[in-house]
Amino acid sequence: MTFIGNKSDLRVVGTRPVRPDGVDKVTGRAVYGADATMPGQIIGKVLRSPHPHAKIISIDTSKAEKLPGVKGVITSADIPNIPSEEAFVGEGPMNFRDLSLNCMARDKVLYEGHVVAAVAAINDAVADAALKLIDVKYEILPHVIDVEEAMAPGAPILHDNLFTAGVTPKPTTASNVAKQVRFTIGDVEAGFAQADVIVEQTYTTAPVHQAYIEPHACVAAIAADGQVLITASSQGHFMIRAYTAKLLGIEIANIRVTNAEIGGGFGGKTVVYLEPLAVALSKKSGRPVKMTMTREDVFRGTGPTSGGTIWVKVGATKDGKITAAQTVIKLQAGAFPGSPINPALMCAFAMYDLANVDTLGYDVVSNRPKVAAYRAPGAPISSFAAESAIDDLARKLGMDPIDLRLKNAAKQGSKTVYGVTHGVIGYEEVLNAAKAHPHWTAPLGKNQGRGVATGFWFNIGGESTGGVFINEDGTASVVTGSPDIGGSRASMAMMAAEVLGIPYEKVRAVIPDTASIGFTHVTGGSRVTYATGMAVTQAAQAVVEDLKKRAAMIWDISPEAVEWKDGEAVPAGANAGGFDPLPLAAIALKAAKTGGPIGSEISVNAQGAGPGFGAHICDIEVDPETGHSTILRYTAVQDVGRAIHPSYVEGQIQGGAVQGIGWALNEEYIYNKKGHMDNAGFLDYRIPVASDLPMIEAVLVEVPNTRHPFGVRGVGEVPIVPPMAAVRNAIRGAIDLEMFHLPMSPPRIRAAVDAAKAPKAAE
Amino acid sequence: MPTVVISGSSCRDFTHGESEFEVAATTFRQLIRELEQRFPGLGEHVEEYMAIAIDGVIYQDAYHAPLKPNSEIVLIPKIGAG
Amino acid sequence: MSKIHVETTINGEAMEFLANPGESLLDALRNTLNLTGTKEGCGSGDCGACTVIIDGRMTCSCLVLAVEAGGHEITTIEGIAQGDTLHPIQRKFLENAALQCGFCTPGFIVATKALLDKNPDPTETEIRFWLAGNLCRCTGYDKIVRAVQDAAAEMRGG
Amino acid sequence: MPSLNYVAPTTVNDAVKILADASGPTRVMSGGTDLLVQLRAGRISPELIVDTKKIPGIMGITGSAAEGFTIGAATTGAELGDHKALKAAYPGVVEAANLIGSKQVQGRASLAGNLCNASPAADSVPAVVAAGGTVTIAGPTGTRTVPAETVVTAPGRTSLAKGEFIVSFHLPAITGKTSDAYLRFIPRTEMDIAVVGCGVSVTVDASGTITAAKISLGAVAPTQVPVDASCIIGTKLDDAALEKLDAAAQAMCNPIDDKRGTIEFRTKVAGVLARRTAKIAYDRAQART
Repeated sequence: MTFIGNKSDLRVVGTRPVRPDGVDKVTGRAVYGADATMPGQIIGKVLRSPHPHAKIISIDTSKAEKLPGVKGVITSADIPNIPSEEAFVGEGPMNFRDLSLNCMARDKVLYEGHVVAAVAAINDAVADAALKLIDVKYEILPHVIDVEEAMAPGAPILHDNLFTAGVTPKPTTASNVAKQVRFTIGDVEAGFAQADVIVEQTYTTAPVHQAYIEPHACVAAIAADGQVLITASSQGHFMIRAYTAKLLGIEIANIRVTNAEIGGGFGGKTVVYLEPLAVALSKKSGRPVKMTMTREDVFRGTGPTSGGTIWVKVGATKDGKITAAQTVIKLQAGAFPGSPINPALMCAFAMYDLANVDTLGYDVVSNRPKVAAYRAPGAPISSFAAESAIDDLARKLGMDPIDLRLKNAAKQGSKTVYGVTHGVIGYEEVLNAAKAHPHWTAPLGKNQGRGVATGFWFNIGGESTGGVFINEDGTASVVTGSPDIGGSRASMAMMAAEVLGIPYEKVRAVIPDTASIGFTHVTGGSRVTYATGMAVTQAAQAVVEDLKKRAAMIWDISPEAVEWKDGEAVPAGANAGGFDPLPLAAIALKAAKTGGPIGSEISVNAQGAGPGFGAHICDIEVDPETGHSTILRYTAVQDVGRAIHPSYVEGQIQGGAVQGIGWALNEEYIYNKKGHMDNAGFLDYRIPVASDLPMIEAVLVEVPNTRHPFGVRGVGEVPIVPPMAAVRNAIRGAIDLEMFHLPMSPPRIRAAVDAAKAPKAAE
Repeated sequence: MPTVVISGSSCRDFTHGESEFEVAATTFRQLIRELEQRFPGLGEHVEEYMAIAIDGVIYQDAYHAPLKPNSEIVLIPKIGAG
Repeated sequence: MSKIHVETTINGEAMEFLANPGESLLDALRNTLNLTGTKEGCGSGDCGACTVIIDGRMTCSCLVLAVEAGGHEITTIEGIAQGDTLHPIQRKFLENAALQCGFCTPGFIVATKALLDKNPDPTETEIRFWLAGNLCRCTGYDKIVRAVQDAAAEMRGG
Repeated sequence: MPSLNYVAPTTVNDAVKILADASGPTRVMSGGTDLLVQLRAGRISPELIVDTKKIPGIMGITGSAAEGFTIGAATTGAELGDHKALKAAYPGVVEAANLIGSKQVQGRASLAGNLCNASPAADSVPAVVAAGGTVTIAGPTGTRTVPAETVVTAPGRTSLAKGEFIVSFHLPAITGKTSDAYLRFIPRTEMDIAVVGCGVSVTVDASGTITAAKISLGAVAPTQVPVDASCIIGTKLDDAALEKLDAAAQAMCNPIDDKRGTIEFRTKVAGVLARRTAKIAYDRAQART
């Protein structure tokens, strides 16, 4: 593919126009999941298990069914009992039987909030009353929440058919450890032998929720002929279609999904929870069924990302050359296997050019909601530990932490622990930009500290479809299969306008339903601007080629004699003939005479997305008496390849950084002894509020990704990787305390302060 | 012939520990068939769960991806994301 | 008990509707009056997505009974723009890219209107504390705060 | 489904009669910010909600620093914050009321609601108690006025009898160099429930010696707890006095371990806040002329 991303040539890419869906979103007109309706719809609600682990002895729905106004009640008996089937889907490996069991428990409930039944009724009040009339008999089983406890001998076993994969010989007894994986290069023992300084420590992180502000919602209807209509808010309407088909045994051609506007996802809306139930309820009731989660449902019933325990050991020579790095990571998968253990291991040290690395990981189930993807799944967890250890190493060596990283920085040709050799990457550029930033050398006051940390994410490509169609008046319509979660309609229209050579305002982008455009993977993995952008760009380029042919036809000269410049066809040279330029609009007007409608739809499976790197600098002030931390200043530097719409690129970085700050300081799932989540709401699940934060300065470094026509790298995930270690390292700078556990909440910091004062300090 | 490098444990289970070997293949598709022949199950495993990096560039699904005679091919887990 | 007849003024227009005694104003706005621009993010007053202005004071419509609306003046996101002319706050949110998913945006815009009506020249700190009851998970608040500053400046100027 | 009824009486007597005659579970509503959350969560299922806001005088502030203030029971925190004279006379009470929930919540939330919800962590309670506030309660047998600290008897429990509800709060006239302050500790900067709250009122003489003080802690015991102020009376709030106050505050703590804080953390922070709040109140009192 030809690279057309040279900054000097760009007119539209790199500017900051208003997004096409903007006005609807500032006036309240945009239709999100819970705003969608269907004629004659009724209300669907679910019954959730009060127990974290129990056998379902019986479910009696007869009383509920008799309640006036109840139109249908379903249990697992109404959902196909599908066999175990593993597949790799957009967001990672997935077992569809597990997905089915997660939507509706069959024999056992595996976490508090696990769905056991659902009702459809004429209104909320009747539906609520019906839920109270469903009689479920449970045999309560011992439960386990913590990852270490789940791995311990004698722990309650969640799945008696789960045997640890990846160990030889194959185990014969069931375990909560679903999988063991290892990535190794070189010889860490030899590496540590060469080290003058070694840092070794164990860290823990808490599970955190994506906490999108819009709760899951959908409305679905199945007709007598089996055709299904679904409107839902998700990161992929093709994903909703595929999973609903799979779980209910419906042919894909019989399902059409319209994507409502999505109120945030961050990975959490890449799986189904409600849609199959809504369809099953519609089948039972013969009515369209609307389902909407409450905020409590979202916390108890949907997937956060894993918490984990991370042991890290890093060694270096006196001059700061890292000789070996090693980690052992245990991640909570929740009730079913599938924590992001692979990327956690792969990303931990991906920022460094290391000869000897050994990473070992465990995927562990426990009685919590099944984890879902969350921004750079796995990487923030392992990087918190790794980047904290690197910082402690720098202190031991008496080296500037950025210099230490520069000395060991991954560059083109560096080999990663998972074997891949880095191509053109911007990590050194990012580190140098951070070091040169005035923030790095600004003065600090009492109880104030500065921390730096860096992060890596692969970014992905994958399957996308994009179309560009020229309208009769010379304007253009862009269609893609990627739900717009943060301004991608704007960047798609910008790339098309750039190629067509017409103003951005002449191009409108929309996201049609699953029957109206080719398959497109979820909006996730920082893939949309890269992969879908590639499809749109290629479609626009195909249109330009066609426009040249049409102009040639109008001028009656050979197509080779036509060039496309600034939205007009012009003769290639003097001997091509003395024609006045033909603007796009003039060619569009003659479309019928020159071969009919002008447009192109291109489907790609984009490969080789360019990895992204970031470096964050955080200033913090700690109140040693209360343990309260205040973020004073925050700068996030990132290689973005090429920013199509810089404002939305900055927004991704600022938003990701702040999610990381919340992860670092206050966010956590709090379980009581009964295995119930104690803080299932925004009051006590404490995400950052506006007054907690300063401005977040996003510094865009552009090292173009040569595999994308405009040089795009994914940007959405890298920014959540560095913050936890950056905050932790800043706290260490402020009050000289080494923190090892997330969140670094006020009680934890105060306890660490007291422990440090006490003789034989130990956290 | 292109060299195949295995860094993760999930594939080594199929190769009985072998972590570097040559294969006669000129495309991703041929590679998968070669692997299946040499190490029964590995080809299928790669097909379902693995991506390959050809000289540093990651291909998640791409039968047509060309392999050069001196290419280094690394088998890695497919990457998803949020 | 049977529904209660409520007469109120919403976005300058006299409105009548029937509400159950326990029904929230948020549910009445969304389900009965079809004013779905006001969003529900939590239903417990912790996220601000359902912010409306009642008699000049902003509040969470999920914390108000629909029947309490009787005789009061209510402004929702649908009443911020004048016809097809956007309010400066709405324009500045767009120009500053102060929204990503846009779900929290109506609440932020209504809350910002209430702030600037009361304090035309707020400091960054005043803006951040005023908007602390509005959660945004996408933006990190940076561009939202800038949009508010930008809108305030324009409104003072003109 | 038990049906729910809503009434909005327009006189105190009507309200008292309705409350007294009510057969089923009944809730008095002023701001409603706690009520609606509990209703939705199914934690309460009243058959009758009595909205007091249509009663004349139930909202609004009268009086002055010289004669004391009367605050209608349903007056919102936002109104308190906008009342310059009240803010000048009782900065602590106003800052406490303005910490209840978000700015949105302050558009509704009232002192009466915050008190009668009977949460140990209510922000306004320690402030009102420290300020020497009293409440006037209307009921079948007429009205009675009691110290604010006597209303809440346990978490979720009050001393109000059937048919009774609060009509107003009173803050005494400011005599001499007296002022107050309220501080709370929360993990974030806003939107959290107090992990510890502390209200302090201090009177100083011309020399800056403390002649009277009242201190109340929130969220460290089943109800607000008073702290013996004798350790700072007669002092100029020097470091020694502050240390004694810290210890005295910690001694009064009987908190729980929960999602918001540990026993150890709450106890230590109670001491810290007592010191810091007293200092602010002392400086404000000193600044009085």
